[in-house]
Amino acid sequence: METVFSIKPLLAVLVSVAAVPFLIWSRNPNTRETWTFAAAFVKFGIVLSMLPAVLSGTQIVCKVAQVMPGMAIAFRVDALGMLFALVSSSLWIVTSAYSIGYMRGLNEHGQTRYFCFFALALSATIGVAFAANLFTLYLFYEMLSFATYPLVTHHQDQEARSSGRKYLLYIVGTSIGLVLPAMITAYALGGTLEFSTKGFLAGTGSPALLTALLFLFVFGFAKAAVMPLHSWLPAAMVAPTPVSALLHAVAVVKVGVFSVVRVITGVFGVDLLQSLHLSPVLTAVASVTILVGSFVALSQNNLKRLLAFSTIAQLSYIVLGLGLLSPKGMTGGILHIAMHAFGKITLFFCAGAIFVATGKKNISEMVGIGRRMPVTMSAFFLGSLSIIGVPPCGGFISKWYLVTGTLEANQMPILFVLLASSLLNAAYFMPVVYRAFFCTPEEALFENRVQEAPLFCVGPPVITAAISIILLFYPQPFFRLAESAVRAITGG
Amino acid sequence: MIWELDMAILTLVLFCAVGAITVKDLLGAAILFGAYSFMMCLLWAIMGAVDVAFTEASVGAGVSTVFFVAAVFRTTRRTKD
Amino acid sequence: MSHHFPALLVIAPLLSAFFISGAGWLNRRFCLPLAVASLGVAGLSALSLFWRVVQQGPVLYRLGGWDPPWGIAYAVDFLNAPVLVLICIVALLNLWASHRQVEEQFKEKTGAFYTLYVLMVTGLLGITVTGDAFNLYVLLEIASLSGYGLIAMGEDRAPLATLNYVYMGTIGACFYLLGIGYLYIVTGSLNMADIARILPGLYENKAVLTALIICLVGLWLKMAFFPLHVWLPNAYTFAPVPSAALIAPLMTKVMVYVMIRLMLTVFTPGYVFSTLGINDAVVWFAVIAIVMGAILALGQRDLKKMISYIIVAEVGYMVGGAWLGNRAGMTGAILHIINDALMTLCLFLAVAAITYRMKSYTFSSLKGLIRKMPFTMGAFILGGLSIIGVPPTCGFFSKWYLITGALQAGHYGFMAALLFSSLVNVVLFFRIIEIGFFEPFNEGHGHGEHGPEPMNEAPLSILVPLWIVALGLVVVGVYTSEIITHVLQFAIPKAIL
Amino acid sequence: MVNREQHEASSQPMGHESGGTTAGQRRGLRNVPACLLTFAILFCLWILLSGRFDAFHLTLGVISCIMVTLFSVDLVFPEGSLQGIGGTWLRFLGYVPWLLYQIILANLHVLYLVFHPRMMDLIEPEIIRFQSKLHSDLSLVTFANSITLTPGTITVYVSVDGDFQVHAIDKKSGEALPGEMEARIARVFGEQ
Amino acid sequence: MLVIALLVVGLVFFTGGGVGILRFPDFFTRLHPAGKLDTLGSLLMMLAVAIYNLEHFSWEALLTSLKIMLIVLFIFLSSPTATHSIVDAGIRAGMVPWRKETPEEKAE
Amino acid sequence: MQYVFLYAGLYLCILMLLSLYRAVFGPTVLDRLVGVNAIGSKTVVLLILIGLIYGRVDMFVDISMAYAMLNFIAVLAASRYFQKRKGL
Amino acid sequence: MKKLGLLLVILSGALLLYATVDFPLWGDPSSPASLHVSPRYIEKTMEETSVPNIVTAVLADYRGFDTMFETTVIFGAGVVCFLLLRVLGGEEGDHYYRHLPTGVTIHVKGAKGKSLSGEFERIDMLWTPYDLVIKTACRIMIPFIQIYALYVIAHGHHSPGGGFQGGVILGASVILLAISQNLRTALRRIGEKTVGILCAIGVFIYAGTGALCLALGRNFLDYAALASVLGTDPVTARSHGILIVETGVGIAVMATMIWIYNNVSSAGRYDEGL
Amino acid sequence: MSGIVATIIAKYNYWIYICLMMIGLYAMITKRNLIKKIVGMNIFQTAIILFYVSIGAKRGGTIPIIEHAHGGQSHAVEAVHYINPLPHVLMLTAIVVAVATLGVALALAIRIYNRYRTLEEDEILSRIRGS
Repeated sequence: METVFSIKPLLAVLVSVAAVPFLIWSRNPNTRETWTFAAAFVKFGIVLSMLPAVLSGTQIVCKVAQVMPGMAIAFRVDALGMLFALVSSSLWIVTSAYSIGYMRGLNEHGQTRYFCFFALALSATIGVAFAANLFTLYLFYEMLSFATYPLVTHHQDQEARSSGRKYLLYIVGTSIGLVLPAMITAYALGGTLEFSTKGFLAGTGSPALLTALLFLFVFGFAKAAVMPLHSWLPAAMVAPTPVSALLHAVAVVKVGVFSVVRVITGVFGVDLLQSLHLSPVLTAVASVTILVGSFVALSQNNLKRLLAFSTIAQLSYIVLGLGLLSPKGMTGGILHIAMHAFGKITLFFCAGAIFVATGKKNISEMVGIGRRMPVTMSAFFLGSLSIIGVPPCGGFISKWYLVTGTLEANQMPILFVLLASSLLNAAYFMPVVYRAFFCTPEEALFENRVQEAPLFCVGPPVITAAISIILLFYPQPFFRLAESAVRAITGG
Repeated sequence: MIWELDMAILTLVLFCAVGAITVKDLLGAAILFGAYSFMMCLLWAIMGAVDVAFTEASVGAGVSTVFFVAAVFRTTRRTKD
Repeated sequence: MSHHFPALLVIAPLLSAFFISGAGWLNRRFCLPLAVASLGVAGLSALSLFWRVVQQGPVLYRLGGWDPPWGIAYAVDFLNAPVLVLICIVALLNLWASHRQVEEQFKEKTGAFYTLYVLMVTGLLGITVTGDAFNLYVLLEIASLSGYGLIAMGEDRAPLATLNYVYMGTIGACFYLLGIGYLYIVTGSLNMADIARILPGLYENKAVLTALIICLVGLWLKMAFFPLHVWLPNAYTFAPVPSAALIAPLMTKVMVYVMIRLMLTVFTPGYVFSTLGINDAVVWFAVIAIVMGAILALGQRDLKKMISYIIVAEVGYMVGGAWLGNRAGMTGAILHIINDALMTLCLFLAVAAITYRMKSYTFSSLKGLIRKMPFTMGAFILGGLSIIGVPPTCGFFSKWYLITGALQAGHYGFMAALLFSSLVNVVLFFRIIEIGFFEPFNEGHGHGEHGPEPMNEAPLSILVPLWIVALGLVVVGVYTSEIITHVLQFAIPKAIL
Repeated sequence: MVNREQHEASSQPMGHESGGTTAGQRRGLRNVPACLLTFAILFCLWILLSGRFDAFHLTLGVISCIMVTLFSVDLVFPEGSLQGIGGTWLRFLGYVPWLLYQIILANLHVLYLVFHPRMMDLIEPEIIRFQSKLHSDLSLVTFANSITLTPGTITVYVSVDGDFQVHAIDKKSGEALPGEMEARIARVFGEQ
Repeated sequence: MLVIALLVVGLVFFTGGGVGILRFPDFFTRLHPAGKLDTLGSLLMMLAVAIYNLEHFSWEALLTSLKIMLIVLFIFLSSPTATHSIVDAGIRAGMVPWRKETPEEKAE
Repeated sequence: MQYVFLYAGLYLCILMLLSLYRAVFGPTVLDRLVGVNAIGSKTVVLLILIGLIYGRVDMFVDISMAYAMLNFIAVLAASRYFQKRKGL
Repeated sequence: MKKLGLLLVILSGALLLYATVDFPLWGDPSSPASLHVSPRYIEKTMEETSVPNIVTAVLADYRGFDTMFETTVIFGAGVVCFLLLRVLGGEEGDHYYRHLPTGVTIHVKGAKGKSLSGEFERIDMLWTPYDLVIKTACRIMIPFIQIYALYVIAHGHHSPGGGFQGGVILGASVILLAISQNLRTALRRIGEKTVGILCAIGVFIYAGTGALCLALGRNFLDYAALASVLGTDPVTARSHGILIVETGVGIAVMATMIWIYNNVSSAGRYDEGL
Repeated sequence: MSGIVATIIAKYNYWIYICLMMIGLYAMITKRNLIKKIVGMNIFQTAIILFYVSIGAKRGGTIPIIEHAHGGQSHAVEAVHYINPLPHVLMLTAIVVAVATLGVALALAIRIYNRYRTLEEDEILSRIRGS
């Protein structure tokens, strides 16, 4: 595999950090948002510029500093990271637009702070995506944790405060309490932290130790919200919706999952996991999360909390896919990072738009809302289809691959889990949609008059929903990335 | 070194020290501490450490006792133990 | 002249102390420039020494021209060169940051304050640079004595706290002296290297064992190792901020340095780790220290006291790391001396800035501070992150080494304690951030852009050094590898694996 | 009782020398004979202490003596007058043997008391008061100290105008005062 | 011989001082042996030492002996002063000198 | 002759014990002061005796003299206390 | 607490006792301490420094660096006492004056900065008249003590003593002055500022001598470098260097002792004192 | 019998120094009065000085001031004839340190007394809590 040195990954990471001073010193909101957009586009541009090289199988490497012997701050762009970076940087643009609409629509306070930390969070996300070793990954992982804290607690009220506490306790607690020792152990065992396609732990420790290590990692990256370390996610829904949307549907949670993927593939390596017979355990954990998450989502009334539990369940698909250790399953899992992102962000955008337009948060209060906000609710419908995994949306592809993966791995119970989960997804999404559109005029809580949220709020969900649909038919970049990533992992 | 004197004075020093910390009056403690310093000075002279003895004579017996008394004068003599 | 740097290092501040003292009586305006100049000279000497050590290896300076076992020698090697630089930097930065407060607080006694300040730095530098066990004691007393003076000028309760410190500190120093006496009685020498040369024949001697134990207990008292820490929190809390910001970063760390010096150079690792077999016990003590420090820090309601207890926990890190008996642990301990000094300095300077504006440092006075003093709080948070151990701040790396050492030694208790204390630190610092972030907005939850909040930032003379330190945390973190490969790895004898 | 006397004592000009010390110092410096005499005494003392006669140590001695003279000439001679000082010294030397004799007598007496098995019956402490005729400070002090050293008596209190309080251990000791001693001291200091 | 005699006599006086301090009833009376007997005792013993020191006569020995006598002089100057100051302190502290009970008091 | 001095010294030590009794158990502070003063005067002699035993009196004379002076100062300071602070 | 303390004490005592088993015997001429470093001092001091008092030589030359810091410790203690106790400014409150010829005491309330001159003397509430005997006797003794102290400093080479002891005695003589009369009298002779500066000068003489050696091209405190300045051979230069240094120590110690006493005995108010 | 006496002589100094030190330490730990603690502290320090000086003692040695220094004939000075001077030097320093610490501690005690009007630790603490 060809390796190219380039400073681009570093630039991609730093763009949004560099934007922060401009954001702070902007004189008025318009300049500030212009800067945000500029940063978002530049970032996306840089990421995109690396895409052809990555697709052609080249790795882009950038070593920033050697901080300890055998430990460096270094970036490496491979297919997996590229996929994740592409998703998050593209969605940042959309989210920026949405943020403007949402924040202005609600006339929120502290917008400068909001945009700054948003930019920082994005930097961290890209950093995680491009991390060449576990240390760099951990660095940006922590950075992300701290950068998102002010976003989560943006409202600065009692609820935000307690949620913020919970958020930090889970995220930072696990990363320090579980990941750090695991990482150090790995370092002590392997003598390095560099991700490699075969992992670097093979043949270094006793199986029991390695197993323990794996679980330290999987649960330690609590952003992946694997049960029982999931409850920060619903709590974090107190954040403004764009935050929930980008961070808790895309950046934060995906960073968690992405980290798990990295660890499984880059630290342990598929072969090692197979030799350890860890696949069933992983899949079992993921399945439990999927099912329980879905069931809990059924009983939610608050729309954002519903989405949160849905996210919990969906994230475990990815873990599940990886845990299957079969090429198809892994492709599905990795692809699901992208597909779920577009689907779920649409849903969050819609929830936010509803809140902006009507101030409603609960599903029971949304009866008949489809008449008032048809565009939004259509987007919502598309997004839920994607999550459920039904054509014409991108979610279908990833689910399909997952299903084939289970077949490939010959794990029938998992298949049932997937199916049951899809049903459950349908069961908690469809009533929302149904009640929004199909209700008697008496039941409707809204006047039968179209009154959408501001354009900046409505546009983004429409765009993402559209992309979601497009992805079903043209999943090429993501698909190829996922495939090449899997090829690299399995060495096929 | 003159061991007979040495042992005698050592024993005395012990009494002095116990006295200095048990007496229930700070001025008394200061004075006894002075006596303790005298003994120590003797002890060092006995062991041939003339310079140390000299220093202890000037410091321990002279100045530090005066300091103690001055401090007690500026505070109080009362003590509960 | 460059040949004389080891002497100049200590002499420059020492001589300036007398000038400052005189200037204090004659014209107070000269005090600060004199102090800065002398510390600058010391800092330059330290830097050039550091450079020379890195380039050419250890430097020996014979004071009075006498050869070591008879005269006193200064030995600069890989272990103390970085500490020397550290001391100078911390002292200079704090001097810069605190001069306003000093002049406001001490008025006519400014001269005396600066005299003691410089003397304290002299003592610390001397402790670090000296190669003679007894000379170390004298310098230790200089540092402590001036420390007492600096601390006692604080708040209402400072004298009592200081008096307790005096008691404990004196016991500590005396124990150290006694330990040196025990070594002297069996070896007949006071020079560290010379003792180390003689000692291998005496490993079975009970006096050597006792000497080690007594020295350690004495130093533990001085560095506030857990059950012996009782003097520290009050002393640091009630001390005036300018002195606390000097003493807190340096005193305990230099004591840790002395402990490591004793372990590595005087008693030799062979004796300390192999013959003795008290490693585990000490590390368990360290575990208790860390846990208790963290728990006690949780119960505090003001900044300085909280940081003081954090220091207690951090001392546990270093002692534990040094006693793990392997290379990684030792590296971590030495690295943490540097890092912890910087982190503590950062925190204390931030506290200084807060105190300067708010006239208080209780948690309740922090309300809304992130709005009012964003830069100060930013640096404070950075320091906090470093204490927590978040990369790329330097706190992470020393913790990394410590945990690696614990793993290699199979001492999971220590590892758990480290992680536990990191978690507690998260709680501690985010509690403060919460207060600073949330409190005044409780009633408002106001939507809409508020008018420009009244920003009341500390003066630049505090902010600039504060941010230098804060950024230094990151820079030191990033250059950890350089420090280790070029300096620290030579500081640890080959015998330790 | 004592307090009142303190007040009386304060009414005397004895505090005066110390009150005007700065002036006194200047006066002392100008008082060359006093300085020279002080220097001479101190230098003799130095020779006695030093016992080294090489130039180096003698130089040191001269420097030291000058320093001390400058510091404390007015302590030695607060009045600054040297009249009759030589005679006083000679007479004082004559007084010393007598004093020693008295001291030995007194000590034997106290010794007898100490070892007497029925000591408690013999002693009869009391404070006696008398008025002395002496008036210069130095003579008063000499007298007071002599009293303290001799027969079972200790000076408790002296006022500047010669009002003595003496603690006597038994009747016999107290009776002798002021007696012969005062007369001798008066003779020594020329205060007939 | 003279030396030993002086020493012994000196010691006797010292003994008197020591015993006197213990036996006398109050501190005013105790001062008598302490102040006087010790002074004379030290005079005698110092004298003994000075004479002994002159056994092998040399200038240095003479000087040393003179120094010893200087000490004696000093003691003679300081000891009564110290004694006086203690007594003075006692009076000011309000201590009443011990008095023997008069026959009338005994009768009561 | 050395032995004579030695035993004289030892005897002085015993006498010091007597004074020490007064110093430690003296009912009032002034009694202690008397005791300590007595100890001081014995010490001065004892130092000279030690010098004789070492055969280097000339060295010990200095200490002894310093001793006599400073003992005096200490006693003076202690008794001065009572002049300013009334009462025991 | 008491029991715990006792236990602690017994434990550490036991530890220390345990170690004494392996100590060389008391006064053993063949103990390591007597064999390793010290013989060289004893045998070479005379020829290397021409100072018969080995302790002085080792103190001020071989281990002169220790001693410099020892003096600095004392200096530091003086500064600390000043810093802690001295009450500067605040001269408000009640003043008492005594009319010298008549002894009438005047009480002035809230007299700030005002002072009665001439025949009045500033006193305290606690004022007591001088004791004639003590005052006169001390007056005569003080010069004697001082010359003795200077003798001790100057003859540190040949007999026990040296800068430190002499300095303490010198300081004690001034303290004696303050005790026998009052603090104000002593302060009039040697004022606060003088003391403070003397203190610094004393230590500075020490460190400055060392620095001079450094400037003359030898190591710090290598008095042999002074040979060129003093015009003597290096050995004598060492001896003289020791004397200079001892003088510095003496000045510093004297000043510090006075300083500490002044502050402690008057609790920093510099009134009548003890 | 003589053996026992010899042992006692040989170690008596060390035992007593330990006793003294422990007395000082005990006073510092258990006494509640600040100045009492300072007295204990000084006893403690002096005990250590005693220990050091005991190290220096040498049987058959005279005080470490060279005899007949200027006697003209320069006979060799032998180490066995003089007591070990090094501990003395060290202890001079230690005494100085002790008196310096004493000064500082007393100054502190006076300040505390000025503030709380008592020197008893428990009373001070209760006063702090009370106010």
